[in-house]
Formats: sequence, C-alpha cells, structure tokens
Amino acid sequence: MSEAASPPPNQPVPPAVPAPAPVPAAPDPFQLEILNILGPGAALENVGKLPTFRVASETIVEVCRKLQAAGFDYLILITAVDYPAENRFELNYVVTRFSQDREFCVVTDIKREVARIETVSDIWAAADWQEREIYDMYGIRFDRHPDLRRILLDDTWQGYPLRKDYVDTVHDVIKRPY
Amino acid sequence: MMANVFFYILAAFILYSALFVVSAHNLFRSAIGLIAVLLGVAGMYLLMDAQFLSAVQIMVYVGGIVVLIVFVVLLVADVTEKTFQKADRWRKLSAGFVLAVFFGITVWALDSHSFTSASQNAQAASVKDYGRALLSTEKEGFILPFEVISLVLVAALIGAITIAGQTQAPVNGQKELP
Amino acid sequence: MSAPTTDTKAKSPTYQDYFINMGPQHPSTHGVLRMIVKLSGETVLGLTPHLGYVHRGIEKMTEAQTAVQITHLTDRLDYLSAHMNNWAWSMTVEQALGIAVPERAEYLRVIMSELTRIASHQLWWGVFGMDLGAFTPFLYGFRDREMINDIFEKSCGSRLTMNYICPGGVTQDVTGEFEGETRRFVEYFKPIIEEYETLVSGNVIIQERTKGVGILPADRAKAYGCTGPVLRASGVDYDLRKNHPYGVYPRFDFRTAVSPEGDSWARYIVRLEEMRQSLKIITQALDQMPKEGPVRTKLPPTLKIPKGRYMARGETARGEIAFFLVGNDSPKPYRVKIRTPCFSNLSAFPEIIKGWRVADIVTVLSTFDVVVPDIDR
Amino acid sequence: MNNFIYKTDSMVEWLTNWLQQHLHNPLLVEIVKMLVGAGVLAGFVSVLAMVLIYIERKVAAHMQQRLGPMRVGPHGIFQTVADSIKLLTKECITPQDVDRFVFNLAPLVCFVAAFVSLSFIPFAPRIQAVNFNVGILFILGISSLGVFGILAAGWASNNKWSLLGAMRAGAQIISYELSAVLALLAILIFAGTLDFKEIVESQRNGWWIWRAHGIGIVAFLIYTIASTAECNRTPFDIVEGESELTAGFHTEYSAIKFAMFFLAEFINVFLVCAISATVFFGGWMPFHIGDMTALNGIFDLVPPFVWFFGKVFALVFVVMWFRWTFPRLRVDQLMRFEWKYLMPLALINLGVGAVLAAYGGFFFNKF
Repeated sequence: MSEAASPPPNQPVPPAVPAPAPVPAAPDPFQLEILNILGPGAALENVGKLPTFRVASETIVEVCRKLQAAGFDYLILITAVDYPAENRFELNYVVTRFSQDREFCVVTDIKREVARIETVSDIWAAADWQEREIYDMYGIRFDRHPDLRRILLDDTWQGYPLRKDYVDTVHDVIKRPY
Repeated sequence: MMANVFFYILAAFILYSALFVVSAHNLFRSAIGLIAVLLGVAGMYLLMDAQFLSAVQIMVYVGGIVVLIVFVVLLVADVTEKTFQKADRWRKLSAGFVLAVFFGITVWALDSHSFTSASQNAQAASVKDYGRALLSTEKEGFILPFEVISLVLVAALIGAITIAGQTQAPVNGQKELP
Repeated sequence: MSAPTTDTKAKSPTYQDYFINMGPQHPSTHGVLRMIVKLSGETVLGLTPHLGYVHRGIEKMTEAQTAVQITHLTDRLDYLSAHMNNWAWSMTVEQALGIAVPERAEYLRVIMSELTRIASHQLWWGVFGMDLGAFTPFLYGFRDREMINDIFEKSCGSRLTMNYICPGGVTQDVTGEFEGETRRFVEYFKPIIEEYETLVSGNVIIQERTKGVGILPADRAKAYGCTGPVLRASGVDYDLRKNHPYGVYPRFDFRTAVSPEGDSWARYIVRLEEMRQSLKIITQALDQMPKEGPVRTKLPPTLKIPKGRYMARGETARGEIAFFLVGNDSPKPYRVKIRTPCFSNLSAFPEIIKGWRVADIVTVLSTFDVVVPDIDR
Repeated sequence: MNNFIYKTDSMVEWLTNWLQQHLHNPLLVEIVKMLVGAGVLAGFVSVLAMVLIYIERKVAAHMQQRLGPMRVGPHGIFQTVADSIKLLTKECITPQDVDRFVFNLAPLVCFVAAFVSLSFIPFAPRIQAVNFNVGILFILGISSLGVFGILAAGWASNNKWSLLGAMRAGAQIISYELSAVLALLAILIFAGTLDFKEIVESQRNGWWIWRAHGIGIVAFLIYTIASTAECNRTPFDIVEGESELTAGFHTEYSAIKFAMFFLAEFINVFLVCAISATVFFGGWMPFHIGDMTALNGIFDLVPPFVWFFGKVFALVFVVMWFRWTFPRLRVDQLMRFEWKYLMPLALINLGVGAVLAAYGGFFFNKF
C-alpha cells in the first residue's frame, strides 16, 4: 500500500481511508531516478502496483552494484516466478532504502533449461539465504554463491516443488483412499 | 572380632579393586577402581582409629587427585574406545615376573621387620596435636618438610600454568571475550 | 553426532573439531530449529543453521487457494503476530483489487495489531528470562498475556490464530465490552512493565549475560536485511509504521524505540520500550476510533487478482513481513512470495555468534526472538 | 515430646539388650544394629527428599503466582509420593553405546555420597548416626565424591551435551569447594575443633555468625554462595542448565537412576544448609539473648530438633529463593567470580579470622 497517500497527522481525520490510487502510466520522479541509475538497458513496466524495471540477466550483478552504490541498502526479497509456457523463470529483486518509504522491483528473465544466474550475495548479504531458497524451490543455480545448498527441504529431496510442472513423487497423501 | 571381620572384608575389597584397576579395558574404569582402592584404604585407617588420616585420604586422594585424573580422561577418551590393547605373551610373562619379585620383596620386608603395636599416645592424638606438630620448630616438629612441600607444590602449580598457557592454540576468528 | 556430511561449509573434521547438534529438539531453539555448532571447549567456532523442520509449503499452497482463503494461512507463519500477518496480506489483496477499508476497521486493525505486539513481546520477555535460567519471568509474562488473549477471544473466538483481519476490513465488529477491557488492560499493564524492569532488567546477572554479548553492527544488520527490534537495537531508526506508514498509523503520536549498542541488552530494552509505545498507540486509537460504523467492505463474490505485481509490507513484532503477489487475472494467485522477518534476522545469526560461548548462543538467539514456523513457512 | 527426644539413648540401649537376649551372638547384634541405623537413615532421607521437593514446588509456585500441586491429597502433599512411585516403577532406559557399568554406577555414587554425609550431622543432642572427631572433614571429603558421580554420569552417557555438563560440573564444583572450605575454616579456627558435636557445644554462649567479629557474617555469605554452586543450584546451575544443555549430565537418565540424582541433589541442598546451620547458627542450640533468663527459658522449652530443622529449612528456603529469582551465570563468568573475587575474599577472611582468634576476644558475647 505504498502508493496510498496517508494523510499527515495534523489534518482532520477523514471519514474513510481512500483506496490506493492507481499507478500513473508515466514514470514519476522516483521511477525516473531509478531509470537513471539503472542506465539505458532497463525498461519500466507498469503492470500491477509495484514499479518494475526489466533488465537483462547478464547485467544483474552490475545493476545491483549500481543500486547498492546509489544507497539502496535494503534488499527486501528475491523470488522467482515460473512461466513454463514461455519457457522462462522470472527473477524479482525487490529493493528499497532504509531511509525511503518506496520500494521497487528489478526483474530479469532466464531460460528454463539454463536456470543459472550470478549471485548478488556479495552485494547484499541478505541475498545469501534468499538465493538458497530459490535454488531449493526452483533449482536455479547461482554462480559464485558461497554456500549453495538446499535450505528448507531435505538434502535428498527430488525435484523443485515451486516449479509449475512439479509432481510430488515422494508423498502419496492424495492417492490414499480416505 | 568386629574389627577382624571388617578388616577381611576391606582387604578383599581393596585387592579386588586393585585388580580391577590394572585389568579394566579403559581408563575411566581404571579410575573408578582407583577410587575404590583409595576408599578401602581410608576404611583401613578408620579401623585403626586414625580418623584424621582417613578423612584426609578421602579428601586429597579421592576428592582431589582422582577427580583430576578423571578430568584428564574426559578430555582424551571416548566411551566406545578401548584404550588398552590386549597384552601379548611377552608382556604377560614380564608382568608376572615383576609381580613375583615385588611380592617376594614385600614378604621379605614384612618378615624381617618387627612390628610393635601402636602406643596409647599415638591413638589419642587429636587434630590439635597434628596441627601443632606440623608447625612446630622443635626437634620432632615438621615445619621444614611442611614448608618445603608447599614450596614444591607452588612451583609445580606455576609450572603447570605456564605449560598450559603456552600450548593453547590461537583460534581463528575468536574474539577477545569480555 | 559426528560432523554432518552435508555441511559443505565445514572442512573435514579433525580430532580437534567438536561438533554438537543443537536441536531440532532443544529447549532453547524455540521450536524445531537445528544448529550444528562447532566448538573449541565452550567457544563457538562456527554455527550452521539447518532449517525446514516445520516447512509446510505455504507458498505452494497459496497457488491453489483464493485470496480470502490465504488469509487463514498467514497466521500460521508467525503465530505470535497473527493479526499483523493477516493485515499485511489483506493490504496486498486490497492493493491489488483497489478495495477501500472502513474507518472503524482501520482502527480495530491498529488496536489488534498493537495488542498482538505486546502479547508477543510479553511471551518473548518470559522466554528470554527462561533462556537465561530464570523461570519466574516466564510465568509473569504468560499471566499478563492471558488478558490480551481474552480480549482476542471475545472479538473473534480464537486465541492464537485469529483470522480476524481480512481483505476489506475485519471479519466482525467487536463486542461492547471491548473498549472498556482494552483500556483496563492498558491501565493494568503500564505499572507491570516497571515490574518487569525491576524483576529482570536490574539484575546484575542479566546485565552481565547480555551487555556486550552478540553485537550486531548496524551495517551488517542492514546488509542482512534484519528488521524489527533486531535492526533497531543496532541503532538504525527504521520502523515501517513510521518510515513506510500504512493504515492509520500516521495519525498517532509515538516514538520508534532505538538503541545504538547492537548487543543483546539493546535488543532487550528496545522490546520493553516498544511495549510502552504500543500502549500509547492503543490509547490514542481507542480515543480516535469512531464508535460505530461498518467494519467490512462488501467484497465481490470472486476476487480476481489482476495481472501484475503487488506487494505490501507490515511491521510485525519481529520485523517486516512482506507479501509479494503475482496475479494473472484469476481468483488464485499465480505466485505468492512471503518475506518473513525471522528468516532474514536468523541469517545474520551465524556471523555474530562466532567467538562466543555455548550459553551465549541461547542468549543471542533468544534476543533475536525467532519463531520457527515463520522461518520455514 | 522432649521425653521422646531425650530418650533415644535408652531406645538404643533397649534395642541392644533385646537383640542380645534373642541373638546371643555379639557380632550379629552389631550387624543388626548397623542395619537398623542404616534403615532409619534411609527412611529419613527418602521422607526428607520428598518433603524438600514438595517445599520447592510450593515455594516456586507461590513465587510465580500459582498454586503448585493441589490435586493429590490436601494441598497436594501426596504429589511427591505419587511422583516417586511413578519414577520407581518406570522403565529404566539404558541407551545404546553407553559404558553400562559406569552409567549404572554414577547415580549410586552421587546418592551414596549424599546419604553418607548426612550421617555425620547432629540433628539434636545425641541424635547423630556417626560421630567422628573430624566429622566436618569427612563430610567435605565424601561430598567431593559426588563430583565424581557427576563426571562419570556425563562421560558414560556417550552424549556430547552430557559431557559438556560434566566438564562444567568438574570445574565448577572443585573450584567452589575451595571457597566453601575456606569459609568454614575461618569459623573452625574459632571453634577449635572439627567435631560436629563440639562445634555445636562451642556455641552455647552465642552463635558463631554473631560472635566471630564479623568474620562469621562474611564467612556465612561466602559459604552460602559457594555451597549453592556446589549443589548446582541457580544461579550456578550451569551443570544442568536446562536451556543450554537440556539437562547436562543426567540427560540420558530415566526412572530410578534419575530419581537417585534428583534425590542426591535435594539431600545435598539439605546437607549444605545443615552444615551452615550447625557451624554458623549453633545447630540445635536454642536462641539465647544474654541475661534475659525468662525469654531464654521459653526458648529452651522448644525441643532442639525443632530448632535445628527450623534453622535448616529457613536456609533451604533462601536457597530456593535464589533459584526462583536469579538467572544463570555463564561458565566463564562463574569461574571468574570464584577465582577473582570469592576465593581471595575467603582467604583474607580466613587470615583475619586466624589473627583475631589468636589475639582477640569475642564480640556479642551476649547473643
């Protein structure tokens, strides 16, 4: 609800909290600033309510380094989304500053059969475990990662459960006749 | 009558424990045997009405020395580990020989010495007398041995601390603890 | 009990390496958290957490459920911050669908969340005492938490996993006794915090055990994405309620509890101060709250989540929870990623515990206040 | 009441006569007498432990604003009995890969050490199982055997947490024993004897805690701290440290073997408090105030064993109070406290005490 304009405390209490305003199609100053930092390779996507910047997967480390240098010291999360129909994984890096109240998302695509990207864990230590989780759930390998192991599942687990085409071959819970 | 019965019980106990010390297959059990031997000897002292000696025996040997031995065992030994190898024939033979020689010497010594029963004086000695004797500078006083022993012990302590301090390996990444 | 073969971080064990297995069944890991600790004597040389013992695959489950159903999963994350988790998820859905929330519901959300924060910190305070070997604070903390649980029970019939806050407002209005009871609790609890201080804070042993122990420097805390009291105890003035205001929080006068030291003691006093600030917020919210009105916006029968990315963040008792939602014009979300505070906070733990003693693992872990289901999801 | 207490001599005499009439064999008589004594002591120990556990639970409960056991019997007084029966009838589990002999021996050692030590304590005039002229030395010696039980338990369990607990126990108990003994020695210098009976007798004119120039008070404080540590009680319970080591040396023990450790712990608490009461608070001696003969007369009417147990249980309560208010120290803090503060203080106290005993008179002669 970052876009919801919260009234300042000295104003009279409004009757109801307004619904979050829709994101304008044109980039606002904040988004322009990010575009500036990211350089020419980045494209703004305004689908949904989270400002999203698409970059090429080869440049992800470079992009993250630029962001970190620009003071974006808080990596909220990294996550992957699986699009089997389009044969790609989408990696989302949600970043903000500790001194700022707006976050944005840097998105990059990788091919499903490659499933490999460089780590950003040396830029933000928070990425360490987040990337391990993605490895665990999607099987995406992070090059140069210091300790890439499964984090939540068993070391012996077969498959990557958050992929859309995952079939649980280990647990037969559904097959049991109840 | 009573004393005799107890003497034989204790003697058997001490002998059995002593055998246990040398025949146990790991260090910890030997230490237990040693404690039993020392307790048995303390019991012997009690039979002879030497209560102070008995108490000191328990305190110093059982409470101090054996506990230190046990401490060392804890540091080096594993429960499942058999610390001692099975003796080969030569070792058994030589052990038997040494034992026979020692037994012979003991019997000879006991035989050649004429024992006199303890005087009334010795039995009546109280803790106060011991204290006086230890610190007395008279002809029969023990002040010199007492002080020499304490000096030796202090030297041993300091030496132990020095050795322990030297061999402590520096640990990587270890912070100075407050 | 020997060195774990799967642990790639540990080099091949030598006879000097002494590994102990802390957990998964251990009284002080607060659930089923397993840590492999490499020791030299009592000194910790390295620590590797092994997670996932209560992994329930909530993120996978969300892909098969509708937005309202997912609310029920969220309070199983950090069960001590159930209201805040509900709220953060509700905000995500409201953001995606453009649902407005009635005024009274916003205030109820704030009051419930702050009560939850107090209840969570009360429990933490008790468990903290117990982790340090004092059993009595545990009972004191639970005694006072009971009053809050009673309030929750009367409002929604449930004491732990409330499901009270839902997309569009709250599930039902509170009873008439609610305001009086909450005020009575606030009045009761103000002096009790001072009792907490005299029983535990003033104790020499507590101070010896916590001051200077397990220091988390501000830059490392930021790098690891630590949030909540753990971050604020490292001197970073960052509280979503202030820095990223949501709901009606901007209308209240309160202070972010910050302490610069970064040690266990700082984390302790930050939480005590947070309880005081929460009491302040509750009083103000009760004063400002409209006495009547709707508490829930009528929602369409099916909530289709439009295509795109949405994210909402909320401050729970342990830090920031964020729901990252990807919709594709269907009632079920395409992907929900839950960023939980304990996961990030715990990731900083192995680094700062090196060089401390076995007993300090317990102290520092206790002041990190992790809830294992929140880590494992 | 008084009659019963003071007539124990005649009871022993009657028993001896009766045995002699029926057994005719002096050796057999002696053995039976010993067995009877041991039986009485064993019964006493069991009941005492149950009472102490009940008291502990009640003290804890009331400090924590709850009621504690309330269901079994009025105010739950039979709860500990029920618990003991449960512990005795449970299955004795011996884990795999333990050193069975040592594993089974360890609880016995702990229990016997505590049990034997109790026989030296004078509960009232002429009620004392054994009287040695070096009784206090014996107690200190035998209680140091208890450490060995803990070390053996920790080692034999083949559990790393147990071993950590045992190592801590060894270091802690041996260190704190020094302070405890030094504190007691300061008073023993004044009393001039190591015999418990004589120590009590020497306080006919006043308890040592008041009479010994303030040395007594310092010594008492040191002894209380050090003996709490020796019993592994909070704030020095790092040996068990249930939040760190789960249960330390007795993690792997169950049923009757665990009960023995438990029993030994409570007997040890009673024991150190009994020593403290005997050495510092005059044992079974009634409280007297100088010339106030009337008041002293009233105090004299209270039987000695009530005085003794009153003092001991008051001290036991203090130890329990510690447990339910204090958190636990860390192991290095614990050792630092002993070697840097407590032991030097005890040494200075002993030195000053020796000088005063050699040259000075006594303060507070009237108490």
